[in-house]
Amino acid sequence: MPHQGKEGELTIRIGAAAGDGIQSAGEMIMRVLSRSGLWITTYNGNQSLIRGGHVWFHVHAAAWKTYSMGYGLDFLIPLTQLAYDQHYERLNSGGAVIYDPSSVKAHDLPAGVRDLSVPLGEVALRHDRRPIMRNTVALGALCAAVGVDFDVLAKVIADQFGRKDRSVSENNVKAAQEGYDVVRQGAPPVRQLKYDYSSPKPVMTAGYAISMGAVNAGCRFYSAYPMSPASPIVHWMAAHARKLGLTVFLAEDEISVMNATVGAAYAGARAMCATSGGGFSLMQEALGEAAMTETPVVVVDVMRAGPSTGLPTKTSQGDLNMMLGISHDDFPRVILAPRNAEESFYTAERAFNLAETYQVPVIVLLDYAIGDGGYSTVENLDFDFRIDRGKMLSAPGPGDHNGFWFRRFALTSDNVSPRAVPGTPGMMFVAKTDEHDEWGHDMSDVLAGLNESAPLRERMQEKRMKKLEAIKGEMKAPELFGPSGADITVITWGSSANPSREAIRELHRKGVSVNALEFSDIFPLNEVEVTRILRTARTKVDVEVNYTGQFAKLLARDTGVEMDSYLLKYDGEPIYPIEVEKHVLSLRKEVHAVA
Amino acid sequence: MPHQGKEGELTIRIGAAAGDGIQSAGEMIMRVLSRSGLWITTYNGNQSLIRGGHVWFHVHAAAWKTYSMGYGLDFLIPLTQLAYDQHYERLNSGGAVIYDPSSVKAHDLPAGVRDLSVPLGEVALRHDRRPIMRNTVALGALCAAVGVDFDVLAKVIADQFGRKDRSVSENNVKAAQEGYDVVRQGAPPVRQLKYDYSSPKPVMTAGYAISMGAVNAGCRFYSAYPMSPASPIVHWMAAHARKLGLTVFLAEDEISVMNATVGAAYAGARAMCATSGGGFSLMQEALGEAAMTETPVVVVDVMRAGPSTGLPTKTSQGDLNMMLGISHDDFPRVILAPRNAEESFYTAERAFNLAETYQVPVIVLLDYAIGDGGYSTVENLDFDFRIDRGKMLSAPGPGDHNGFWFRRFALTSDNVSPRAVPGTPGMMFVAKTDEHDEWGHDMSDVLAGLNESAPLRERMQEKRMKKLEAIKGEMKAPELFGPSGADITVITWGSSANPSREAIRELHRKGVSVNALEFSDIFPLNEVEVTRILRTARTKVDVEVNYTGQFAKLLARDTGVEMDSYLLKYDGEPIYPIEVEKHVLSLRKEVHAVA
Amino acid sequence: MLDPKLFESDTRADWCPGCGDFGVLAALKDALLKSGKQPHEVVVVSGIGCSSNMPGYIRTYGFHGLHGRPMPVAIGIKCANPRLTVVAAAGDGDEYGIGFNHVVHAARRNDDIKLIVMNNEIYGLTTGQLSPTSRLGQKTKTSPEGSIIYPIKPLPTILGAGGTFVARTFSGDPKHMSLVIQEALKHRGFALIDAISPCVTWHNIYDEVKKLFYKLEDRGYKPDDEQKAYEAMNDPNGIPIGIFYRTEDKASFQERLGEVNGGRWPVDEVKTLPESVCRSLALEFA
Amino acid sequence: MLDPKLFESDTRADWCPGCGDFGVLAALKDALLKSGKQPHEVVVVSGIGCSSNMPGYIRTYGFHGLHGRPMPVAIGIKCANPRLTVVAAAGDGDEYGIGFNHVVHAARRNDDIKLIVMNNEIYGLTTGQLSPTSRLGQKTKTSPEGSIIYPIKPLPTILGAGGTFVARTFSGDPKHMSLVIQEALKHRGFALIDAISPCVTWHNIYDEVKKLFYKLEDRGYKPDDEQKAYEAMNDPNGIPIGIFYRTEDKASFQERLGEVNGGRWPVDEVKTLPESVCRSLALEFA
Ligand SMILES: Cc1ncc(C[n+]2csc(CCOP(=O)(O)OP(=O)(O)O)c2C)c(N)n1
Ligand SMILES: Cc1ncc(C[n+]2csc(CCOP(=O)(O)OP(=O)(O)O)c2C)c(N)n1
Ligand code: SF4
Ligand code: SF4
Ligand SMILES: [Mg+2]
Ligand SMILES: [Mg+2]
Repeated sequence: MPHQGKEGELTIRIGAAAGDGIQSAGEMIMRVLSRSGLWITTYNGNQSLIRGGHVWFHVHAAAWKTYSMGYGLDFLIPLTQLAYDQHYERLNSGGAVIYDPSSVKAHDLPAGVRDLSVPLGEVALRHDRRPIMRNTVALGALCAAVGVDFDVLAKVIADQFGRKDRSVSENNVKAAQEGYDVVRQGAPPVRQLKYDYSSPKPVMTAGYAISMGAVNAGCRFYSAYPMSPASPIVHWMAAHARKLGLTVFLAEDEISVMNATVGAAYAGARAMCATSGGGFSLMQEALGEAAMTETPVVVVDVMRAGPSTGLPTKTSQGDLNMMLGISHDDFPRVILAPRNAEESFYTAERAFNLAETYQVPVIVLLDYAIGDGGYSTVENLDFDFRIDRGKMLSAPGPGDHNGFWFRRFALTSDNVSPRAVPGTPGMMFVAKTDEHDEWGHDMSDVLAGLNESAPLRERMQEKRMKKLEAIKGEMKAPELFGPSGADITVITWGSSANPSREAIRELHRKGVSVNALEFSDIFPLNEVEVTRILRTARTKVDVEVNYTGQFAKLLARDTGVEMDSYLLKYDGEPIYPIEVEKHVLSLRKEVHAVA
Repeated sequence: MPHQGKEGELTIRIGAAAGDGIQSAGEMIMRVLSRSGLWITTYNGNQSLIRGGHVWFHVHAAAWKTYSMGYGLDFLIPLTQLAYDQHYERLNSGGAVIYDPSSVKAHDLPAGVRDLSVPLGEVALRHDRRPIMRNTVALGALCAAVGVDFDVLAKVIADQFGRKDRSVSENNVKAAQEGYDVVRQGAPPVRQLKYDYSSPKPVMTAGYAISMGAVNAGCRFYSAYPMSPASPIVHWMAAHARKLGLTVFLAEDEISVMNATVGAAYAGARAMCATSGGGFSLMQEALGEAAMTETPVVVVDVMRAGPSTGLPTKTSQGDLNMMLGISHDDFPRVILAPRNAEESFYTAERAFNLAETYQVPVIVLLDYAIGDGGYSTVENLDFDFRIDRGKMLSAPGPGDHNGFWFRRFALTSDNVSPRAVPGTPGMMFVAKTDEHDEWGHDMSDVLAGLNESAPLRERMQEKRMKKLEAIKGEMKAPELFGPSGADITVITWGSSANPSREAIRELHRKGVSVNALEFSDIFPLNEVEVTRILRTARTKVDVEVNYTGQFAKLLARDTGVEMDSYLLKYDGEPIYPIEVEKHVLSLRKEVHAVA
Repeated sequence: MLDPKLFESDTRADWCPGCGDFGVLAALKDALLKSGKQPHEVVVVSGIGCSSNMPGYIRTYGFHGLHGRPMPVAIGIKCANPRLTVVAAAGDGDEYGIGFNHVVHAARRNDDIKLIVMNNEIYGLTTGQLSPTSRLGQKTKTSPEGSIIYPIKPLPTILGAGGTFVARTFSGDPKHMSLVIQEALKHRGFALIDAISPCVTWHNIYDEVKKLFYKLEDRGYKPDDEQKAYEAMNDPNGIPIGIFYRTEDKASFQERLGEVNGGRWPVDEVKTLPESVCRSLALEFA
Repeated sequence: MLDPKLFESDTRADWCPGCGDFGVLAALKDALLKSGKQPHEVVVVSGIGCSSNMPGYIRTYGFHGLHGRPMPVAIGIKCANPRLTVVAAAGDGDEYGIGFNHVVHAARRNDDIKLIVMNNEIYGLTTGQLSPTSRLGQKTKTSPEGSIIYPIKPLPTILGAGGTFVARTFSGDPKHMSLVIQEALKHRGFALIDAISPCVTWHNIYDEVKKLFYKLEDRGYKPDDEQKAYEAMNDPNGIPIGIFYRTEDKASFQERLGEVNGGRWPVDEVKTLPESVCRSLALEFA
């Protein structure tokens, strides 16, 4: 039995084969709705191939804040039979399917779903020799079905094709208009929301947001080797290099990427790089280098489903264990996992300040679901930001110099040493991956193991590690979503907050006592504070996208608090709100049975 | 106040600069005593340079089993002033310092320590133009001081220099004889143990032992890139290649090493490689490849002090976190940490059977203290071994073939699929790092995310991960050392068992109720069993060589059991028994105070 | 009679219609067939990229590994069992970029691997970024204003490193490609076959290559002189295809390994040690 | 007047007495001095190995990084601040083995880094194993019966890859080495200086090199022809030192970067964005 679509919300999915322009069609739907004043979340059902197969794009829009894919489908636009077959069962009653009956058979249409057949191909071929324009025709039909002014779509089309031949844009508008008219003249809109065309809402992926945040935090050096789903970051950087004055180094591999990032940071730049899991493996040794030389770097890992090559276009939160164990032996690191695009923007800024203040590597974990595969509305993008470079000296203080060398690795009360930028006269120092003394002299050769140097080695290791204690004070506590003191608490980290939020909203409507604790600052955990917060929760449900419950294990390790239940997903698909809802409902039964 | 040397034991240390032949002198002392029927443990106080600096070699020998460096020094042979200055304070009363007063000033000699001055340099120069032979003279003196038959030393010298010019060997024997005579004629032996010259005891490092174990387990492919302290393994393999029929691939880097190992294992060989932490970072991506393609490989990590380049010749147990988080997303792995050379031999054998039975990567963790830096006596070396290759087919069974391909990744009740060796007619299959179906077909392109393939992806991930459940049944429980039900339980893993054992023996003499739980099978933990065992322990002291207590954290994570106290060492030096003893004694006070 | 379907798979290649890689696949099948190979004797090892999807489209043993790492996997296989014919097949990003060092060192060791690099001057699978063979000025997703990086010259580099078989082919001429692959299969050691294999989606150079390519053998070229090879490779006016350089004078690395291990290859020797050996091993350090 | 102590450190080099690396250290100091560099303008970047202990023995900024990775660190530094003179210095294992791909790609990009490879045909620091430049038959700890692997030929490989300055020097002639380094410092882009720097402990080839080496310039050689450079490098009868090839025609990668970023280099631009830019960025995807 199909569900009823949610009041005030729209869920739309368009699907076809790779190469059919689904991504750009989906983005145009997104733009239309976002320029109509709605909040947006999208998801890109991609495959790892260039043409063929089956891909889809999902848009969730509402008059209020959306977080994930929402519930079911109000509109399905299947451009191929496979697209219909794969998705029609999700259609909500009260929704519609927009399709071309000459190429798609809308069998077994769920009850209450409107059949909006439109001769997409025929219309398209009237405006172009190739049928690619049927996407645009479908967009026109969709706009009519949701009652959006056609002008909005026309403008989106113009912007989209603006750079090409003007006739391309005009033909597309015409084709769209025809699609619009077919549906419009037939009937009133299938589902109409209230639209406000006066101010478009910024929308972006976490990948783009973190790029902007980084550049606004003073990062002008970016190094990359392409890897899905992190590639959009380098595309953005490359596209803005001239305008924003960015230095982009396209390296031969991720080893080079990470080492170059360390080099640039050592030289005094704010430097960042990004990759996905497989590339991160290659970066690990150089992350250890950054930690040992106390060089501040920011590294973004956009997680995808593994292990190994895995499913390059599918999502996962499976890289946390790797981040807890990067390279060998103990060194400090910070791990942040913003929940969405907006938070990613600010996370980039925080990451650089943390990295430079404590002279440690900072890792930001995104995932495909928000990093490349999903746009979301960014309500507030405040570029006002205070760059804090920590202890950066332009001349040595007393005791900071021995006539030859600057005391770069001085043992200080807060375990952070003064830094100098190469090029500064008289502040020469050597950054060493071998253990070293305060002056950067080698402790692995003639000094290693001597009675007097073993304790110094101990102190250098302590100096580095103890920075984590201070950093704990800067880590944000998990954010509470929903009322405090609920019967059931959903524990999320990073992007798993999103479906959980929509589920909780729905569960509240159903009178369930549930809330969420959303972690975006992952490591170092402020154990005392986190333990206290977790202990206030009653039944705890861990929601994350990996097999072993990596974050729950971290909590167990560092706080001793165990989860009561787990919703772990690892089929490559993102978590849908309905899955969280069902899980919580099943638990409620248990909770009640016990009570 | 100096300690008294232990009855029935000998601790000897020789020190000088790198390039002075300290390692081979130390090994000769080891051989002399081991051919005299004693149990031996050695430690190599090395530095990361080729000539100069200060290095030393320590031998602990006894009429019973030794485990680590023992207590203090009965004999110090300082060939340089620095060697004297660095070590004399450790001298036990009842011991002696053997030195050449023309080059070393034996100041502040602790009470009860004999001053055995010998004109080492003068004697040496009588037999060679260079003073290098003073080592041999000192060995002669030492043999007299401990009352070992000179013939034993003469034979050791002959074996050592056998390959060189015969006169070299003869001159050395003569020089040693002079050293022997100087001490012998002066007085009776300083400390004489009971010697049995009839059967020499096998002695080796864990690095050598694991090499032999591997080859005896059928491993004939070894790939390497040199890295301290793992290099002795490749040296051994290269030296035995012709004799044992080994194929040694010296690769351009560790990435190549690991991928070649995976290739050889895929081809049907038993294949191994080894490295230290930094090299292991580079191997991680290919470890994920092994896991995803279900290719059985054995990888040895000989840990050294990090992070990063760190202290290449110093010891650590800091790589456990890395092993728990290798590469990205979840995949199965086995982590073993033998405690000593003997166990390493058998661990290599077990590792290959586990790897092939479950088609997973197996990681063996050694450390500098036992892997390169320390020999120990191997009581029983039983080469009798049953190779178990698991589900290896030479022809497809029913349902195993579709006319084109062999169903290499079949979903089975025990989650292990049948394997075939490339070259076998009619069993072709593709091993893929992309997610794949049972036939090895790609699931990341045209199938990714489809309604019907998402559940299959889920099952493939479960298939791989669930093997860990079966492996848990093969993991050995921690070994109990000492009586059960003690007041205080020392928790060790891998080599940290060794100093703990000697401390416990000593503590028992002092009437302290203490035992140890020694883990050598690290992951997957058989949680139920391990939790039960840990819960029987009262006051638990974690003893390991890293900053954060990585193993204790794993126990906390997977069993919920927390330690009561920690002895964590991270200055690069191995744990001395006295440190464990003191820690336990301080605890006993607390325990008593509370009781 | 050769069965032309001997190497056919049941799996359809997922490349874009018109992709050059179809030609390479056809040529490889043809060359194996004509060289009298049986499917079970051959292993095709690849990396990650459109081109690296090759294994599975050809019915042999296959290993579809990591981006840039087909060479070491292939070498591991060949060292474990030199009776296998081991072909590595991957893209320009894979083999001339991230994995180039393995190629360089395989060339100098003369590992007995036949490497086919499907060179399309672009990263295809990751949706069109700059590759190491991309040209100055080429517009890609990572060089939206045109590349500022000089391209690598893989052939002279590998020749310089000691390559013993260095060739270029074009997927627009699969027959010629098959012939070159057949020669490579006969070669004693490492063979690099740069296969120009245009990406019709992100960087379509078909027409250009068709206009500019010519066969070395048509101009009477003999691949026996290193100096001449350099000159031929650097022709600024056309795109020569064929074998630039070949020598059978150097033993392959695996031949040399066999001298050390006495022909006791790892796949055949998964056994314990004879007792006689064990005793001496145990006491080696005592 | 140049202060000869300008680049002196307080730290004594821990190399074995007689190690070739002393000569390289002396030559590098001399070349920097004669090139009019100040210590704070120079960064010496190294990897891991005996030779890589260089930073700290010379008083400049230094980065003593990972085995094989000096090049990318150096490039990161140079891209962040091209006003710095960036010298990479490391061993043959480091640069021709594990890290060679970075060198190859730096050569083709023409990164403005001066790389000095202290080539001793051995892994020194790890106590004497086979290096990529070790010879066939060379006995080492990993080739106790003599190496079965052909050595790499770094110079023609880098020339093939597009190197714009390719030279060889000998630490037995630090004066000549200093001159070559001075030329490299003036060069527009990447310079590879293969510095024969014998390891007296594991593979002492001093006498041999002394016997066989000669200076290219003494034979009237001009480093302006690629083909001739290949021939000169492959001389089977002697060991030529000097500059084999040099061209100033190619812009360095950093020059080209400057055209894109408009000379706004990362070290100078650690600042937020102007407000005008922010607004448009925010709405870019809407
Ligand atoms: C370590 C790592 N880095 C990056 C990637 C992402 N990646 C996959 S294929 C590819 C490049 C493909 O280009 P090429 O090798 O030329 O093959 P083509 O697709 O053009 O045939 C990249 C960068 C990866 N899989 N692994
Ligand atoms: C990733 C990694 N692998 C291996 C090592 C061990 N290692 C240190 S130095 C070295 C080789 C040194 O040889 P070379 O670069 O020629 O320098 P040399 O000591 O001869 O000057 C090796 C293999 C390491 N430090 N890191
Ligand atoms: S994207 Fe290019 S390389 Fe990849 S399949 Fe399509 S045409 Fe071939
Ligand atoms: S071992 Fe060789 S390379 Fe290293 S310092 Fe000594 S002589 Fe120099
Ligand atoms: Mg390509
Ligand atoms: Mg070297």
